[in-house]
Amino acid sequence: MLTLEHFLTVGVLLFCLGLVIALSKRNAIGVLMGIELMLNSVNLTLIAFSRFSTGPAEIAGHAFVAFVITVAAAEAAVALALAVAVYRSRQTVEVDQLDLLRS
Amino acid sequence: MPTLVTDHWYDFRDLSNLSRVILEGIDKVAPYELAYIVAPIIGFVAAFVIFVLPSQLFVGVYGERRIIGRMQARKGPNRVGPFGLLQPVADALKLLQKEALTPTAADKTLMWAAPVFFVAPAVLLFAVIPFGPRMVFADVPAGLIFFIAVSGLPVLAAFIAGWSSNNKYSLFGAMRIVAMSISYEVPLVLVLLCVVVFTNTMSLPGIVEFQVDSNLWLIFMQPLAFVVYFIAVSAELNRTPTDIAEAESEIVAGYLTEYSGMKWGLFYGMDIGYALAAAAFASTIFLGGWSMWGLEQWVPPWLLFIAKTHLFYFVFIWTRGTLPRLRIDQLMGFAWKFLLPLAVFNLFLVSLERLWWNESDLGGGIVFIIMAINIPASAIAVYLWARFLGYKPERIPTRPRLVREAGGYVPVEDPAAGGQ
Amino acid sequence: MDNAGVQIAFWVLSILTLVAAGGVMVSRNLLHAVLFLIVAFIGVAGFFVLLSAEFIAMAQIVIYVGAIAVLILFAIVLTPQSIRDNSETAMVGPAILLGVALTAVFLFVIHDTTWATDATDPGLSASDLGRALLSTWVLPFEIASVLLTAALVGAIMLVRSETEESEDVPDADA
Amino acid sequence: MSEIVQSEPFVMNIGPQHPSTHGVFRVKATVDGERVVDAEMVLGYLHRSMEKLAEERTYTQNIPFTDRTDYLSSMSNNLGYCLAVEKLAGIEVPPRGQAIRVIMAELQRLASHCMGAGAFANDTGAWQTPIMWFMREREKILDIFEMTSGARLTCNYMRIGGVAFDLPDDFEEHVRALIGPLRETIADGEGLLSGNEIFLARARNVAVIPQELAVNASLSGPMLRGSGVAWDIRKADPYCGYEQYDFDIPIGYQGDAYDRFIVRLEEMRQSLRIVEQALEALPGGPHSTEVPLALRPPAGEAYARIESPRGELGYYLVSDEGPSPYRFHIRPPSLINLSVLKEMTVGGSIADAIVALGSIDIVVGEIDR
Repeated sequence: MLTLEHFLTVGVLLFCLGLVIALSKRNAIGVLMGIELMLNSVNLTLIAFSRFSTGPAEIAGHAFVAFVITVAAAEAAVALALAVAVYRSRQTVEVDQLDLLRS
Repeated sequence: MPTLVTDHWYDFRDLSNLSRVILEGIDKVAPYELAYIVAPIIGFVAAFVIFVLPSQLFVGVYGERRIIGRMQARKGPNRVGPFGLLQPVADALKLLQKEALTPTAADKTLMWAAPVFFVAPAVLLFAVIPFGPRMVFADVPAGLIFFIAVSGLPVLAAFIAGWSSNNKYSLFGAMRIVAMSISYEVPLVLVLLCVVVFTNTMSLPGIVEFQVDSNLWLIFMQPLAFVVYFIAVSAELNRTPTDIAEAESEIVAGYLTEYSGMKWGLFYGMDIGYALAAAAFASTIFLGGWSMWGLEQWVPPWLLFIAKTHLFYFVFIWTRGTLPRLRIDQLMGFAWKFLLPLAVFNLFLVSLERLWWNESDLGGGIVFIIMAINIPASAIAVYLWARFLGYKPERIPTRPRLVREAGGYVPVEDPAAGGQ
Repeated sequence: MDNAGVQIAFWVLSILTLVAAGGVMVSRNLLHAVLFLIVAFIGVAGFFVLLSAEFIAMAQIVIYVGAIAVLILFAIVLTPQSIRDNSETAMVGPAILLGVALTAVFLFVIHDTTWATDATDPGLSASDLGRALLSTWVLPFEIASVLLTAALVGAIMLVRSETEESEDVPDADA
Repeated sequence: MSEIVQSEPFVMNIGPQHPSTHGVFRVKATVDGERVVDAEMVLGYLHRSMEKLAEERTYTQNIPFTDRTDYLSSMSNNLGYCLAVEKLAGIEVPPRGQAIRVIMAELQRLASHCMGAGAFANDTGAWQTPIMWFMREREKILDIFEMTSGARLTCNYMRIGGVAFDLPDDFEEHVRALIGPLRETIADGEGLLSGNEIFLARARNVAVIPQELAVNASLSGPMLRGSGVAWDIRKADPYCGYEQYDFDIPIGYQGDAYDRFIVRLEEMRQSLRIVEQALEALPGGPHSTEVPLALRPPAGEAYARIESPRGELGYYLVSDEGPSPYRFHIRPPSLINLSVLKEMTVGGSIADAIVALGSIDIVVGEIDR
C-alpha cells in the first residue's frame, strides 16, 4: 500500500541531495544541476499532494508544476548563458573563483 | 466508432480478440499480479515480433538496399538465400563476430552506454501506436506527447556517442545532430499541436477515430502540417537530404565514426526502427491509421496500417536515393525561417477553423469545406512566404555557353538568358 | 495504489532516482553527472506516471530531458576541457550536515503529520489542466510566457559576442 | 551555433583516409565551428618517383608509366607522351592512327568525366545514385578499351608513331551502341541534378574562381572554362587533326562549382560529337609508322601538350641521343588546378570545402606521380 508519505519521503531525499549538490559543487553548471534536482523534487511533492488531496482544487498541483517546469526551462537557459558569458570573460566557471567583488 | 463485426478469436481482421482470449486464459491460471506484468510483455513482444522486427530486417535492411540498388542501376544484395532475402541475417551474424573497437582515448563507459540509450526509446515508441481498432498496446491519453517526448531521447544517445568517441568527426556529428534536432523539434511540435487542436484529442487511437468519423484523412485537411511534419521528421531522423550528422562525404560517418561491430549494428538497426516509427506515426496521424473508408471491414486493418507505414518508408528510401544533401546553415535557416512561420500560420488557421466548427451547425460535412479552404491556403502561404523571404524562382542555366574558338575570357552578357 | 505492479514500480523508481541523484553528487566528470541527472529526471517522470499525471510526465521528459539536459550538455561541450571537473568546494562537509539535518526534520514532519488523504484517483487529464490554466491561472500563464520570451532574449544577448554585433548574424540560429 | 557561441579554431584533418578526398590526399583544415579558416594541402602520399624512373627506361618502356599517373585517363596520358616523343624524334603518324587516337582520347574523356561528374554529385551528398548511373556507361567504355587494347584502366595502347594495334572488327558497332544510351544518361544526370533546388543550393556560388584568379593560377580544363575563359588546347593548339572536327567549347558563367559541373556534362556531349565524326571519316591505311624499338631521338628538347580530361597535360622531354630520356617531366593538370584549393575553401563551411574539392576533380596519382 503506497501512501502519500512514501512519495513525500522520496521527494525529501531528492530535495536534500539536490541541496547538498547545489551547496557544495565548485562548478557553476554542477550547482545548476543541483538546483534542477531540487525543483524536480518539489514537482514530485506537488503532484503527490494533488493526487492524494481531498479538496476540490486538485488541479492546482498540476498547474503549479507546469509553471515550475516553465520557469526551470527559462532559468536553465539564462543560467547556462551566464555560465558561458562568465567563462568568456573570466576563463573559469568555478564559483569560488568568481570573487571579483572581494579583491 | 465503427468496430469490426465479430468477437471470434480466430477473426484475423482484429487480432485484439486473439490477445484478449490469451489474456483471459492467463488470468484463469495465474494470479492477477502476474497477469498484470506478463500480459503487456506478451503483447509487446508479439507486436514487436509480428510488425517491427520483420519490417526492420526485411524492409529496412533488405528492402532498402534492393530498392536503392534498383534506383542506382545495380542489383543490391542477391547472394544470401533466395533473392538475397537472408542478407539481414548474414549482416547481423557478421556484425556480431566483428570486434567492437574502442579507441584508447574514448570515454569507455559512455561509448558502451550510448547504443543502449539509443535502442530503448525505439522500442518504446511502438507502444502507443494503434495497429488496428483495438490493437494499441498502451492507450496513453497523451500518446502524442509521449511520442514527441520519447522520440527526443535518441538525440541524447547520439550526442553521447559522438562525444565519447573522442574524435573530431564524431564531435562534429554530435553537435550537428543536436543543433538540428533542437531546431526541427520546434516546427514539429507546432504542427502536431495543430493536429491536437483540430482533433480535440491527444490520444493516437482518438486521432484515428476522428479521421474515421469525418471520412477524411488529416493529410487533406492539413496539407501544410503534413508537409512540415514530413520535412521536420526526416531531418530529425537524419535521412537524406538532411543527413548532415552522418554525412559520409563530409565528416566520414558523423557520430558513428568510431563505432564498429554490433555497437554500430545497434545504431544502424535502430535508425531504421526510428524511421519506421516515424512512418507509422505519420500514417496514424495523417493517413488515417488503420482506416481506409470502409475497406478495413474486409481487409485486416493492421495490414492496411502496415501498408501505409511502408509506403511512407518507401518515400524515405526514395528521397535518400535521389536527393543531394543540404548544408547545416541552410537546414537551420530552413527550419527557423521557413518551417516555423508556416507552422505558426497553420496553427492560427486551424484554430480559427476549429472555433468555426464548434460554433457552426454544418455537422460533419464541414471537414470538406475546411479541406477546400486549407489546400489552396497552404499553397498560397508557402508561395507568399517564400516570396517574402526573397526567394525568386530564377531561370538558372542548366547548359553552359558554347563558343567556337579558343580565345580568352568571354564576359557574361545576360546571365538570365542562359543556355545556347 | 495497492496492486503489485505499482508497488514494484514505486520501489524501482525510488532506487533509480535516488541512485542517479547520488551519481550526480559523486561522479567526477561533469558529463557523467549530466547523464545521471537525465536518469533522475526520467525517474521523476516515472513517479508522475504512477501518480496518474501522464501529461506532466511527458512534459517533464520533453522539457527536462529533451531541452534542459541537452542545453547543459551543450554548455559543457562548448567550454573547454578544464571546466569538466565536478569536484566539491571545502563547503562539502557543512553542506552534507545541513542536508542530513534537513532530511531528518522533514522526515519527522512527514511521518508525524496526519495527512488528510484520499486514495481515490481524482482522474485529472490534460484537458482539465488546460482548462485550469486558461481560467483560474490565466494571469500566471501569461506572465510565464512573457518570462520565457524575456529569458530567450536575455540568453541570446548574454552569449552574443561584441565582435559579431556588426556582422549580419542570423538571429534565428539561437 | 558557431555564430552565437564563440569557439576556438582547431585543426581537422580531411584525409589522408577520408571518403571524399578521391585518393590519398590530405587537407589540414583549420576550422572554427563549421567554418574553414585555413586549409593546408599535404601532398605526396602517392609519390612513386615516376619522373626519375623514366630516365632509366627506353622511350617505349615509359609508356606504361604514363598509364599510372592519371589512372582514370590513361589513353590521354599515353597520347600526350607519344606526341612529345614524336615531336622530339620528328615522327609522322599516319591518318588512321591519328583518327584512332582521337576516338580513344575522346572516349577516355567521356569515361573520366563520367567519374568526375558522378563523384562530384556524390560529394554534394547525392548518395551514389548519379555516380552509379555514370559508372554504368563508363563500364561500357572500359569494355571497348578492353576489346581494343586488352586492358581496362591501364590501356598502354598508344605507341610512338601510332597505336599498338588496329581497331577490332566490331569496334564501330560497339561505339555506336554506346552513344545513344550515354546521351540519355547525361540527360538523366542533368535532369536529376542541374535543376535540383538542393543541388543548386549546394553548388551555386560555392567555391567561386574569378577569371583573373583562374588565369593567374594557370588553371586549365573545365576549371578554367567554368570561369568563363574559352580555352581549349584542341582548338588553340590542335594536335592529332582536331582541327578537322566540328565541336564547341563549353564555358561557364561565374566560375562556381555548379558551372564546372555543367561544363563537364556539356564536354561529354561535345566528345560524343567528335567520336561520331571521327567514326564517320575513319581513314584506311596503316595504324602506325615503323619506329625502331630502341629509339634514339636527336639531342634536344620537346614539350607537347594535350587537352586531357582534367586540363592541359604537358610532357617535357630532353634527349641526349641516348635510348632513354635525359629528363622526363609531366605537367599534371590536377596539381595546378589544386593550387587554388585554399582560395576556394577558406571562408566557407566544411561541406563547401568538400564540394570545392570535388569540383576540381583531382586524381592523386597524377598529383604525386
